[in-house]
Amino acid sequence: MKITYFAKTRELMGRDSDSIDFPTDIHTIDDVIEYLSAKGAPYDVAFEERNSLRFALDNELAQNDASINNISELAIFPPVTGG
Amino acid sequence: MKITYFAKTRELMGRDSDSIDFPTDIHTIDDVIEYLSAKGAPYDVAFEERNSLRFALDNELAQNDASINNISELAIFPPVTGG
Amino acid sequence: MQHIALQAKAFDAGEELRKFESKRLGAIASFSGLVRSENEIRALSIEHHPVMTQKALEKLCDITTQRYHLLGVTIIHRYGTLKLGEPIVFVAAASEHRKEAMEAIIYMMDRLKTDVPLWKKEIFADGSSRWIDQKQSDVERSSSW
Amino acid sequence: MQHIALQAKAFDAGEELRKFESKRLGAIASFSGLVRSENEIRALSIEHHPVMTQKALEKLCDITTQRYHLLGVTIIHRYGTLKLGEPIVFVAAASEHRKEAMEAIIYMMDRLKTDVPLWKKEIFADGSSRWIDQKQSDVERSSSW
Repeated sequence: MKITYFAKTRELMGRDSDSIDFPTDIHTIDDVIEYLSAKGAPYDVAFEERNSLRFALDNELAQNDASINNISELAIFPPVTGG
Repeated sequence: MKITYFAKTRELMGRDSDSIDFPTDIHTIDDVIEYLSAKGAPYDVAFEERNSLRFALDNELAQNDASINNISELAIFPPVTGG
Repeated sequence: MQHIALQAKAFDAGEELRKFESKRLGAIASFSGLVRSENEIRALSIEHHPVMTQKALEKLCDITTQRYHLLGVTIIHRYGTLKLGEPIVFVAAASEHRKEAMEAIIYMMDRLKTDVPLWKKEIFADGSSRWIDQKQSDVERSSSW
Repeated sequence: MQHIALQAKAFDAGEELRKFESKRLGAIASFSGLVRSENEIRALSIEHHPVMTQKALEKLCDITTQRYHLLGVTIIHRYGTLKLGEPIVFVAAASEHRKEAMEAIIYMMDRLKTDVPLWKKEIFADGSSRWIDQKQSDVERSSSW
């Protein structure tokens, strides 16, 4: 699955995106975040403030408990500040 | 005293202004309206809807019970509808 | 910056918006009122008072500036005969934050409807005309501030 | 009429206002947000999402048009690096009566702050930078609608 990062999350990650094949027991966005955070830097730092992360699955906003089944792209970013 | 008319009141009066010397027992705007209405047309028609008349004394908005003492101009007009 | 105009000629809202300038300025809100084809009218005739109208507009600008801590304010109101689609009134407010500028234009338009000596007459296709009555809803909205 | 733009280049608010045209149109309200010299910043950097941001702006236009029975709506939001005083965002709404147009621009700006994927970073004189945090007051205002 492709994972894309935006804004502060992108800067903390030091890159725009990752391409990762997840184990079969990774079902939700929460699972992804936990799995990646356990890998250490830069994930643990970029995902430290879990409540401040927002997500999109294939370009649609999604909650953290949403399933990643059949999803090709997960976007991770902080709360928006436009306008 | 000069009396000026605006908008619908001016049209009902058929003229922009009058110059009238009032008797000494005419003290307030109310007195003026009553005195002129008693003269008949066009005053009685133009001033028929008393609650819909607004006034200004020497270019300052005034209530109907305001004194016309030392005033050189009384403006009479309907409620405003700008904006 | 305060810009007040009572004029017969048309104006350009965009040009007016470009006049605001301040480093502290973060927000500009504006409102334009136009002659609308209601009641099958062909034009609108607007009458003003030669002295009181200008004074009332100035007072409204002062009050609004103080009330909303504005960095700039504009009021333009036209008089004379205006055709369908023509602008009647333009108000704009500049401030640091959006809330003040937005509330200021609502406040100015509400007050304009009741506090400024201006009178509108509808002109119809057959040449007849009718003075517009003040709306009770406008009076209530204005007195709610 | 719906006009939506997500762009790096500057825009002219006045030109955008002139695009509205309808015989029923009686009211146009607009709002411009500009880069303001807060926290001694020198510029603002705005990041967007290549797909989601445009879609979110389109959705916001649709919702606002329906909610306020608009005759026209415009949203322009810029991305990239913007200097002090430059326009960031422009929203405009056209309607028959003033209430709808005015409420529509307030609604759009409130929603923009929470519903559209855009992120602002402050750039300082020494070249350092800081991502702006979402304001709790914006979240509350947006959820109040």
